Parts: sequence; structure tokens; C-alpha cells
Amino acid sequence: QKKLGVVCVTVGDLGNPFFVQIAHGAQAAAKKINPSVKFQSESSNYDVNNQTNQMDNFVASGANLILLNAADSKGIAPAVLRAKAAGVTVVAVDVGAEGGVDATVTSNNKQAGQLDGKFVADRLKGKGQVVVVNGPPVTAVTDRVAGFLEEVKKSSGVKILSQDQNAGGSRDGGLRVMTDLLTAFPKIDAVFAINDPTAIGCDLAAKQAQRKDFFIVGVDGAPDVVPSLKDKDSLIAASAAQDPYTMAGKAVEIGYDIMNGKKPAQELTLIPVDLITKDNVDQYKGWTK
Amino acid sequence: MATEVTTEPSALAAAKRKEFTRSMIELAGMLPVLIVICILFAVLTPNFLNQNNMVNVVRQASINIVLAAGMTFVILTGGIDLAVGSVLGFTAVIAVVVSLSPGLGWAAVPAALFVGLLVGVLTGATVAYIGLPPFIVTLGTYTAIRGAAYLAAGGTTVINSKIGFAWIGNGYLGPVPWLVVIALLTIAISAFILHRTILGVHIYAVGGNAQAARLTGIPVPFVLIFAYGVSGFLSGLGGVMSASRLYSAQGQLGIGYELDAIAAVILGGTSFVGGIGTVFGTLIGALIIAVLNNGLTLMNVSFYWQLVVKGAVIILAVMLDKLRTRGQAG
Amino acid sequence: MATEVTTEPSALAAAKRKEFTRSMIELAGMLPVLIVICILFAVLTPNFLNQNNMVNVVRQASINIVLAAGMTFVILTGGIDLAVGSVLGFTAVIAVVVSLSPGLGWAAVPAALFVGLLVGVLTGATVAYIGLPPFIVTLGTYTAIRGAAYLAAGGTTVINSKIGFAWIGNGYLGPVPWLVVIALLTIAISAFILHRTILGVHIYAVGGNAQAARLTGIPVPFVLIFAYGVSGFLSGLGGVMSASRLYSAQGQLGIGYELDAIAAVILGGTSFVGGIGTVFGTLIGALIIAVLNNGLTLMNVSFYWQLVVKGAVIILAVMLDKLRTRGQAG
Amino acid sequence: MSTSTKAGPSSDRPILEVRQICKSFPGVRVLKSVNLKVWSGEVHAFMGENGAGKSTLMKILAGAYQPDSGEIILDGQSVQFRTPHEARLAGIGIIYQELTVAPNLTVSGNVFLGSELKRFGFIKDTAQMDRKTQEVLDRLGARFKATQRAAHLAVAEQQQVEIARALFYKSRVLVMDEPTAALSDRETDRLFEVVRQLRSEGMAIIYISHRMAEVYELADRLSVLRDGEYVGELQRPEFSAGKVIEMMVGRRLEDFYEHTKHSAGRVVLEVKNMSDGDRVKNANFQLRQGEVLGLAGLVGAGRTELARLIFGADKRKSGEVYLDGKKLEIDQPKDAIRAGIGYVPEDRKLQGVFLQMSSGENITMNILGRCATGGVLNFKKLTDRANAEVKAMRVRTASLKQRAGGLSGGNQQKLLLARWLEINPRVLILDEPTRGVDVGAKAEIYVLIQQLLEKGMAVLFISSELPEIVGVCDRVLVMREGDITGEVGGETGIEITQQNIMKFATDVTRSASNGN
Ligand SMILES: Nc1ncnc2c1ncn2[C@@H]1O[C@H](COP(=O)(O)OP(=O)(O)OP(=O)(O)O)[C@@H](O)[C@H]1O
Ligand SMILES: Nc1ncnc2c1ncn2[C@@H]1O[C@H](COP(=O)(O)OP(=O)(O)OP(=O)(O)O)[C@@H](O)[C@H]1O
Ligand SMILES: [Mg+2]
Ligand SMILES: [Mg+2]
Repeated sequence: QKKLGVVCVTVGDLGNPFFVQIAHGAQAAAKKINPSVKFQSESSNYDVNNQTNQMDNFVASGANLILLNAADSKGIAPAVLRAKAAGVTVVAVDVGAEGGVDATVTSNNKQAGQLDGKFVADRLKGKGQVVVVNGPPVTAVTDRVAGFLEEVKKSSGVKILSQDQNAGGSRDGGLRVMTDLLTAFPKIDAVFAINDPTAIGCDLAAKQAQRKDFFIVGVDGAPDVVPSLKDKDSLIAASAAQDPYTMAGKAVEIGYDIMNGKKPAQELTLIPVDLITKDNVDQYKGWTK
Repeated sequence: MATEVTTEPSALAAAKRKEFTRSMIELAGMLPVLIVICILFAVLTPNFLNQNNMVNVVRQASINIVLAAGMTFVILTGGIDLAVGSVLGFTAVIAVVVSLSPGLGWAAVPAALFVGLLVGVLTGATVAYIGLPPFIVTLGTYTAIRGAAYLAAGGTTVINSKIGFAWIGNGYLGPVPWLVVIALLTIAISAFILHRTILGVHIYAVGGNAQAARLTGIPVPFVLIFAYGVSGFLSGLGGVMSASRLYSAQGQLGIGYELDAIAAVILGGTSFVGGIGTVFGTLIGALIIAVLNNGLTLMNVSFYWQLVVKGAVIILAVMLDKLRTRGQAG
Repeated sequence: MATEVTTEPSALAAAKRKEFTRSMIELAGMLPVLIVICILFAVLTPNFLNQNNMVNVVRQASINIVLAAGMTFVILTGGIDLAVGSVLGFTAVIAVVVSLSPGLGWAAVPAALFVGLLVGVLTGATVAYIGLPPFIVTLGTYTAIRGAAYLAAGGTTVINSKIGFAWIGNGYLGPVPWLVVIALLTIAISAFILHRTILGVHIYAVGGNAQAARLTGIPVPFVLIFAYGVSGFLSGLGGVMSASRLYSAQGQLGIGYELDAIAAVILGGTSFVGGIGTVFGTLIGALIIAVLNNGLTLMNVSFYWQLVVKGAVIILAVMLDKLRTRGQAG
Repeated sequence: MSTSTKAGPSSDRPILEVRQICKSFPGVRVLKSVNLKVWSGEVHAFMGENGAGKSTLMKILAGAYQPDSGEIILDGQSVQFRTPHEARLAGIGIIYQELTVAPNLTVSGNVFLGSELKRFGFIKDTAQMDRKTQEVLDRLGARFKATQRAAHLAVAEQQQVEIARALFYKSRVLVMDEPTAALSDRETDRLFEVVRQLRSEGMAIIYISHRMAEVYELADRLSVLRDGEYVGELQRPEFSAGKVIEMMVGRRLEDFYEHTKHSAGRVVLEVKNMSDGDRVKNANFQLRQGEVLGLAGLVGAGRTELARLIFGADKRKSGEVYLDGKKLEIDQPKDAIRAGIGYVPEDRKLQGVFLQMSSGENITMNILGRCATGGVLNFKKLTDRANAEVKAMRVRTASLKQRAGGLSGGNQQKLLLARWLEINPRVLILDEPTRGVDVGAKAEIYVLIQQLLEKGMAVLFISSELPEIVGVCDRVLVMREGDITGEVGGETGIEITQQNIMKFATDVTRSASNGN
């Protein structure tokens, strides 16, 4: 039985609660396996060069298991190769990564987009004007947008007014971009925000502009979106909930098994996402802690 | 030796005329550029000129106006403050965290402002007494305070949907958002300090010639501490505005804001060398940036092209300004 | 005119000694600080000193070293180049895109270097001939070229897993990674240009006293264009290194790199005023930053605290340097 | 100090002729059809008030500026210089008025700036440059080395670097634009020797100076420029101060140093044991009410340093300052100012004037507190004060709003004096107050000094121009290498003459052995 001595995590942005949950989930799972485990988490700030350096540093510090939330699933490949060559087990979380990771655990980002897309298309009854508030061009985001567009475009009556404004995935960015979009488009029927902070920003913008002619869907199921979903006055109608805490915990478990020669059934473990709406939000337990 | 020096009237008159033109041009500054950009957008997109959108633009500019006003003080002394974005993030988190503490809600705004001021004063003292280059000192605080902001927020978003000072970010004074009122008040007070008080003259003097300032008895360290203090304080105000507007704050709030603030100041005609510039110019500079962001989005120009256009306009604007004032330079 | 002025030997010797101490201190620069930091890490974490990790640190520093070397040229002339990160991203995308075109694979590296050079030369020309402040020009290119990078990459990641110049980012020359070899070569060549050639003297002269340089017939515009050209070219090289290391590139590659490069240059003792500094200093500065990043991770310091510590160390290092050289300043 | 005898053209054709040169900067016409003829083997003085356009013409000759129209004829051939390098190659050397020394380079790097010696076309030949520079420095009697950094050279030494640079090329015409502005007598003498030698070698020298005495001593011919227009030329025998000044300013101006000796009153300022442990060693002296106390010495003697110590601008190692018998605690200039001591620094542009600020602001910088309530300025009061000073001092400025940087040197100096007069200090220290200032403005500054004395002030007057010291001061202290080595005038019974001052200023034994 190999010992789980050092576990390292590198994620996109440790300022985002979602990724913080990944770190917490991983740490908790690792502690469960080995209470004296050394745990290290880093933020790549979506910079793949930076993340490459972090991977190298992890290897140098003697990591057994690396959880990788790739800033760029392809660009990170050489670093993965080096880590593998050094005998470290690498598990990709949330986003896939090339270079021969031992396993991948991800919520299905494309599915998240699709769920939102279906929800929008259904609610609009296949006809309406839709705005996509985009985010930083990383795969987790582009997958969601692709999934969403794929689904809504099935209905020929849906018109995409805007889809390439980058709100930076944050509340203030969402607020800024949405304010302008509201001015640009006097009639909007639905808004897809690439994550919940952006969705909340859009909601604030709508409040300020006193617009109520549309609804907003987001992705994450983050704690701060729950009150909005419960709030009748909020325009936020749905969010495709992921569970970062569980996802990371799962990744640690799988990684530990691989270290000890137990391959998982399939290389890719997809954590399904659930669509939380105003109707079912009361049953939503939120991100596990 | 009662020699009378008669001055040639023609030369003097010419110099006077020149003086007048120069001060007019200085006063107007980049205003013509701002107007040209506005006219362009008005022609290109129908919604641009409507009144709501105009209020919108100023509201979006408001936080940058406040940061840039503080930056103006610092750049006038010949320095720079890279930390404004980090301080904004840190103080916004502090404001929300304090507002969440039971019984301490009233202290949220004062606490944020105080922390901003403190950071500024410490920075100023380091620059003034140890003589370190402002760029490196504030690069240090830029990094360290960003870390502090993440730590204060505990790595997540701190939220208070019943924040006590919500009126700042979302209320109106008549038809004008408080954010706009605060931004314009900041400009007015800054202008008053810079142009009407002793301290203002001292700031220009220190920026123009620090050595001479010391030799005329101006308390140079105090002036520097004041300038960085103002910048820190206004960053704190920016943090409050931001927190109030978003009902929340997180560690990464304000990343990159320093560049927008500096761009506003420089577009506004303030010189990096120090001692030259006005806070009205800064207001114009901040509005140019906000109008660009707003107008390009209204035109539904893609994010990527927005970057290209924004970059090009920044260069073109300064180039135009250069050509316009050429000849008046002597 | 055979008048011999006998100089007091004591005074002269004292002056000489002083001159010598000064140049030694200048040469050593921040080296003592780097050594202190290394010793600290060596004591605090067992893995730090092993040979693999040392190679690691330099490899991680390599791109920043290359960018910072170019930045040194620019800052020596009294300017600044905010666009290096954007140019790195843009050229990395270009390198990958070109490498993917059938039959054009060989042109990938030259194309990236050429584009970098071109951007630098155009920047230099704008600064030299139109006389715009470098900060604002490069703030413009910083923004515009970032947009261009996104556009060139089509908003996604461009990948070539059989990239022709993979050896640059992943190969070894003996036990030393090519990345490290390239970085050190860049420093060596830069040092040669700055300290052994006429152009080098001219760069220092322009930074030290631009007016004197002009009046003595130094082709100031050429010198400026050269400096920004070098910075652009080396950013292009950084782009190639990055693309090769990652077998891919994306639009947001290199965001924020300019601050690390500037920090390395300033930590290395180059003055913002221009005309003072060496590229060896820059090497030390870049290594300090890399060692901090590496050592703190090895020590298992949390990401947030890393920021705080890094910021504090930057300020402390310059403070220490100031104290160390105080007294030698006269 | 012998006067040269050889004068005048040695051939019929001037080596350099300037015809109808015009030059405008945006908004100002600086040169209006200027003519000038210079012959080989002569020292040609070129005179004019501040801002007359002298330096501009010289920069055109040196290829730093391009003329708008007109012609330059060198040795019978019409030439055009597009760069300073071309002019240098054609045989025109120049010592610029504003020092063009790059402080971060070595002396030899500066001497060869723009024309470095090289190997393989691009590698600098440092050794060779150092060696050649050292040769020239030795010839000039410089006390610094070729390999030294220029940053720590005194102004005079920087001037020597410039001279060395100009000497390097076998120039046929050498322009010297106020080369002695920062030199004291000994360096000036040495420079004159060099100039005479060059003249005897057949070089043509255009010499610009605001010091009449130098022109008398050196020049063979003299041309005058007024407001960008060529006024005319005088041959040596026709030289007279009255005439030259009349040509320069367009009116008569008499009795240059008019000085009524004052009966010195009681002691106002006493300096005891002042030392900074380096440049100033244990200085002691007293300054009396209503007197002008001169502080003379060679460049680098430590006069400025002493003044700065008294004023609190630098850290002192020991020493006390008493004002009216009361000991002062001075740590920084602020304290000195509060106690009633004013200081006009020697480097106007670097340490005195706020170039980017208006004339008015420059004048009122010290009285802001008095013209404000609760920190808010009263502009009416300030404008009144500034206007009064401008009138009283006859500052030639378009308006109070004109930038100080646009004023001539003399007028900038007047702004500084006005600034201090506004707070009526008990003691005013003037460090080289007339450096680079034209005769007209100089005369006005002397008048001002007289007015200060009448108001009961005491003046410490530092100058490197001996005739001025002799003309203006009631008593003179002489410094050498950080020590006050002597005193002339006052109760000493030693007459204030240049010879007496120089005796104390130089080490007699050493200069005797040098046979200088
Ligand atoms: N680059 C420039 N741009 C605009 N005006 C200039 C420039 N250089 C000089 N001037 C103006 O030209 C005039 C002549 O200046 P110049 O330096 O030639 O005078 P000068 O005779 O050498 O005076 P001084 O005795 O003080 O040295 C002045 O009014 C000056 O302000
Ligand atoms: N603040 C300073 N820092 C460094 N060196 C200085 C400083 N002030 C003066 N010096 C140098 O000290 C020496 C003495 O200069 P000081 O100015 O005191 O003498 P001075 O007799 O007034 O000569 P000068 O005619 O050059 O003013 C000079 O070499 C000068 O360059
Ligand atoms: Mg002149
Ligand atoms: Mg002096």
C-alpha cells in the first residue's frame, strides 16, 4: 500500500469560490486517507506557462498525486508528461488535460450548457431573442457556450443577439457588460451567463435598468445564486449546478486507487450536472461541504 | 543706477497671445477628442445618445474616475501607484466583512476608507523617507495586498445582500446615481485641493522640481505622504462603491484597474514627469475610456476587436493631442 | 603648455577607492539578496537545493529572463514597454499557426521573431519620431495586440503536437535545457551589446542625458527604435519558447508577464530614470522572482500567503539594497 | 594675465561666414537674417543679451539645428550640416552652453560621445579612448581621470570634459558658448591659455560670454546680436564697455558696479565650527547687518557646500549657527527659512526655479501661508504681491501666468530673488546669482542687492567671478579646499583686490613650484 504523502492541486483561480471548493474537497478527501498528508493548492490565474511551472514545482516538492485543473488542456501536456515521467499520478479535474493523465474527473460542462439551452428553448417555446454573456476563452467556458448554442439553435426561432462579450466571469464584469447590452438591445427574452457570478451581475444590471422583460440562466449552482433563485423578484431562473467539492474528493479517491494499482472502470469520470430552477431549488442541497 | 529697461511691446504682446492660446488648449485638453468619439458613436449606434445611456456611461466610469483622481495626485508628484486595484479589492472585502459583523455594520465604510488611507500613507512614507522608487514599492503592495484581499475573503465571495450602504452603489440623488455624484464630488474636491490650496501648489512644486521644493522649505515628505494617502483613501472609496454596487466582494476584485486609472490620467494630459496636469483632464480621460467600452459594446463589436480598437484609439488620441498642441509647446 | 598639476595623492587614492567600491557594489548588485533568499530556502525546505530543482528554477525563469533582457534595453533609454506580454501571446499564436500551415513549418520561428521585431520597431518609431510617452504607446499596443492575439487564435487554443521547434522548449543541450541555454545566451549577447559596443554606449547616453546625446550627434531615434526593437524581438523569442514548451498557444498567453519582467529589471538595479543598470542585474532580479515562486511552493505556503510574501520581499529587497549602497552614493 | 597682441584676419577670406540665417521655433522668430564673419587665428567674441539668439546660431553652426534659410560658408564653400557629426567632421567644434555630459558614462565615454573609437566597426575601443582622453585631460590640467564616472564631477570639471571633447578633433572653428560660466579664475586662466594656444595654431574661435572682462582680455573682434538681429562688429581697438552694452541693449548703461560701502552694523549671523567631515572643514565667520560678505575661492573650494550646511540643506557633522546671538536648531531648509535665512542656490534650473509653473507662482512660493485662510489661497492677495514684485524687480514676463521656463536666465534669477524678498529674511545667501546672466540683468541684480542692504538685510555673496566680488562686496572670505584661508577688506586692512583674493585661494607654495 503506497502512502499518500503529498497532494498538490492547481486550479484556474483561487479567488473563485468554485475552485476554492475544489481545493477544499481535495484536501478533505486526502485527509481522510492520510490525516498527516501535506496538501498544497495553487492558482494558475488561467496562465498555462505559470501552471507548467507550478507542476514542475509540485514534482520538485515530492508530490505523489497532482490534481490538475488545466488552464489550457492542450498546452499543459508537456508538464503532465514530465510529472508522469517522475512517477507522479496526475488526475485532471473539471477540465480535461492531455499528456496522458491517469484519469479525468469532470462535471460535464457541455451538458451544463445543454441543460441551460434546453431550459431556455423550452421556456421561450422555441422563439425569442437571446443574449450570451461570455467569459474568458477557456475550455470550461467555451464548452458551456457551445453546448448552450447547440441546444438553442435547434429551435429556428431563437435569435442570438450577442455572444462574444467577455465579462471576465465575475460579478462586476457581468454588471458592466449587461448594462451596455441592455442599452444596445431594447428587447431581450433570455440571457445565458457562463457562470453564476456573471448571472448575478446581469441580474443587478437589470435591476438598475428596471428591466424585467427577460430571465437569466447561469452555471455552477453556487451558494450565492441560491437566494436569487428563491427570490421571486430575481430574474435568475435556473442554474446548471455542479458539485466541485464532491468532484475533487472523487478525483483524490480515484488517484489514490491508481497509485495502488487499481485502475478506475473508465478513464473519464463525468460528474453529471443538475439543473436547478425556481421550482426545484428548495430540494437543492447546495455544494456539499 | 536707475536704468530703465524698456520691454519691446511687440514681443511681449506675442508672448501674451501665446500664453492665452496655451492656457485655452490646456484647459480644453482632450475634450475635443472625447467629443469626436461621442459624435462617431452617436452616428454609428442609435442608442448611444439616449439619456439613460449617458448616465450609464458616467456610472460605469465612476469607480475609475475615483481611482484616477487619486492617481492624479500621485503622478503629479512624479510617482505612480500600481496598488490601487489591489487596495480596491482589499477594502471592498473589508467593507463587506465588517458589514456582516453583528453590531458593526455602521463601521463598514469607515473601516474600508481607513484601511485604504493607511496603505496609502505607509506607501507614501516609504517613498518619502526611505527614498524607494514608487514603482517598486507599489509593485510590492500590488502583490502583497492582493494576497491580503484573498485572505480576507477567505478565498470565496463574501456576500451581504442587505448591505447597509447599498444606496451608494444603487441609489439615486434625484435622477443622478449616487455613484456619479460621488465621482463628480471627488473630482471637484480634488480640483479644489490642487488648484485652490497651499497643499495643491506644493504638490505641483514637488512634482516639478523636488530639489527646489526642499530648498524653498516645502515639507516634501508630507506632500508625498499626502498624495499617496489620497490615492489610498480614494482606492478605499472605490472599494466601498464596488462592494455596495455588487452587494459582495471577492479577492480578485479590481485586478487590472490600475492600468485603466493610469490610462485615464495620462490621456487626461498629466505628465509622468510630474508637476503638469489637471484633475479635469483626468475626468475627460476616464470618460474617453468609458465611452469606448460602452460604445463598442453597443455596436456589438466582439470583445477581441474591442481590444484592438481600444488600443488603437488610445494611441491615436494622444497622437492627435500631440499634433494639436504642437507649436504651442515652446 | 606643459603645466603639471600635482594632485594630492591621498585625495586621489580615496576617490579611486570610492570609485572601486562603488563599481563592485554595482556589479554585485542584488546578488547578496538572491544568495540570502537561497540560503533561507535551503534551510527551510530539503528539496530546494537538489540539482534538478536548480535547473527547474532557471528553466522557469527562462522566459522572464528573455523578456526582462529586452525590457532592460528599453528602461535603460528611460522608457518602458508594457506590451511584452501581449507580444509574447501574439507571436506564440503566430508561431503555432504558421507551423500548422503545410510546407511553411520552417517559417514558424522566423515569422514569430519578425512580428515581434516589427511591433517593437513601430513602437520605437512612434516614441522616437512622434515623441509620445512610451507608457501610453505601449499601453495602447498592450491592449491592441492582446486583441490581435485572440483574433489570430480564433478565440481558442491552437495546437501542434508535432511542432517543428519542440526542441527549444523541451530539448536539452547536455544536462541543460535549451530554454536555459537560450535565456543565458540572451543575457550574454545583451551584455555584449550594452557593454562592449558603441550602440551600447549610445543607449546609456540616451538614457542618461537625451539632450546631450542629441547634441553630440548620437542618432537618438535609431537608438530608441533599436531598444524597442530588441524588446519586441525578445518578446517574439519568448513567444516561440512558450509555444514550443506548450506545443500550443492561446490568446491570453502572457497576460501580466510585463509586470514580472519590469520587476526583474528594477530588482536588478536598473533605474527608471534611464541610463543606469546592467543586464546581469536583470538576470539576478529574474532569478529572485523565480526562486521565490519555487521556494514558497516547495515550502507549501498557501497561494494567498505567497502573494503577501512575494510583495513584501520585493519591497524588502530594494530596501536592503538601498541601505547597503547608502553611503556609497555620494 | 597678459593680453594677446595678435589680432585680426590673417587672410582675406574668412574661414567661416554666415549669411542671412533665419530661424524660427514654433511661434517665435529667434534669428532674423544674421550675418557673421570669422577669420582663422582670431578669437571672435559674440555678445548679446539673454535670449538674443546666440546659442541658437551656434547650434545651427554645429549641425544640431537646421536653419530656415540662409547660408553657411566654410572655407569658401557653402555647406549644410544635417547632423552634429557632419559638422564635427567638417571641422566645427562646439562647447555647448548647457552641459551635455551624460552623468552615467565615464569621462572618456563622454569625450567620445557620438564619435567613439571602434574596432571592427562596432566594438568600442575603451582602452584607446581612455588613453587618448587622459592625454587631453592632462593637457587641460584636469584633476580627474578619464575612467571616472562623470556623475560626480563638479560643474567646472564637466565643463572641462566638454572642452576636451571639442579639442579632440582638429577643428578649424571652435565655438565656446559661455565656457567660463561655471569656472573660477584659476580654471578660467588655464582655459585662456588653451584658447590662446589654439589661436596661435590658426584656429578660429567664437567665444560667447556675458563677462566683459574676459572679452577684453581675450577677443580680437566682437560681434553683437540683439533680439535675433545682427547689430554690428567692433575691432579690438574700438572695444569699450559703454559701446558694447549700448549695442547689446540699445541704450546707454553706466557704472557697472555701483557700490556704496556700508558701515557694517552688529553681528547678525555667526557660524561656528561648521563642518561636514568632507568638503567643509571647521568654518567660522560672522556676518554683520548691512554688509555684503563675499565668499570667494576656486571651484570646488566648498563654498556651496558651506552655504548648504548653514541653510540645513545637507547633513552637518559639527557646527552651530547663531542668529542675533541666538543659537538656531536647523535640520532642514524649513527651519532655516523660519529663522529668517534665505538661500538662492547656484543651479537655478535644478534647484531653484519651478520651470513648469507660472512666474507668479514662482514668486509667491514662500508666502502661500500668509496669503491663505485655512489653507485656501487668496488669489487676489497673491496676484497683488506677485505684481508688485514683478514691477519692483522689472521682471520681463508676458504675464504672471507665463511659465518660468520660458523666461531668460536673468529673469528667472529675478524670480528667485523676488521669492526671498517676499519673506524679508534677515540673512540672504546668494550662490552665484549672476551666473549666465547678461550685463543688463546683472546690473539690475546688483542694484537689488543694494536695496536689500538698505532694508537691513545681511548678504552672503558667493561668486566665482572675481571682478564682481571685488565690485560688490564689503568684505571677502576666501576658501580653499574646505577651509576658510583668509579674509580681505573690512577691518583686516587688506584691500579687496583680485590678487589678494587669489593669494588665499591658491596654495602659493605649490603654484610657485609649478611656475604658473
Ligand atoms: N528649442 C526651442 N524651442 C523654442 N524656443 C527656443 C528654443 N531654443 C531657444 N528658444 C528661444 O530662442 C530665443 C533665443 O535663445 P538662445 O538660447 O539662442 O539665446 P542666447 O542668446 O543664447 O541666450 P543666453 O545668453 O541666455 O544663453 C529665446 O527666446 C529662447 O526662448
Ligand atoms: N550635494 C552634493 N553631492 C555631491 N557632490 C557635491 C554636492 N554638492 C557639491 N558637491 C561637490 O563638492 C565639491 C565642492 O563643491 P562646492 O559646490 O561646495 O564648491 P564651490 O566652491 O561652491 O564650487 P562651485 O563653484 O563648483 O560651486 C564639488 O566637487 C561639487 O561637485
Ligand atoms: Mg545661450
Ligand atoms: Mg558653488
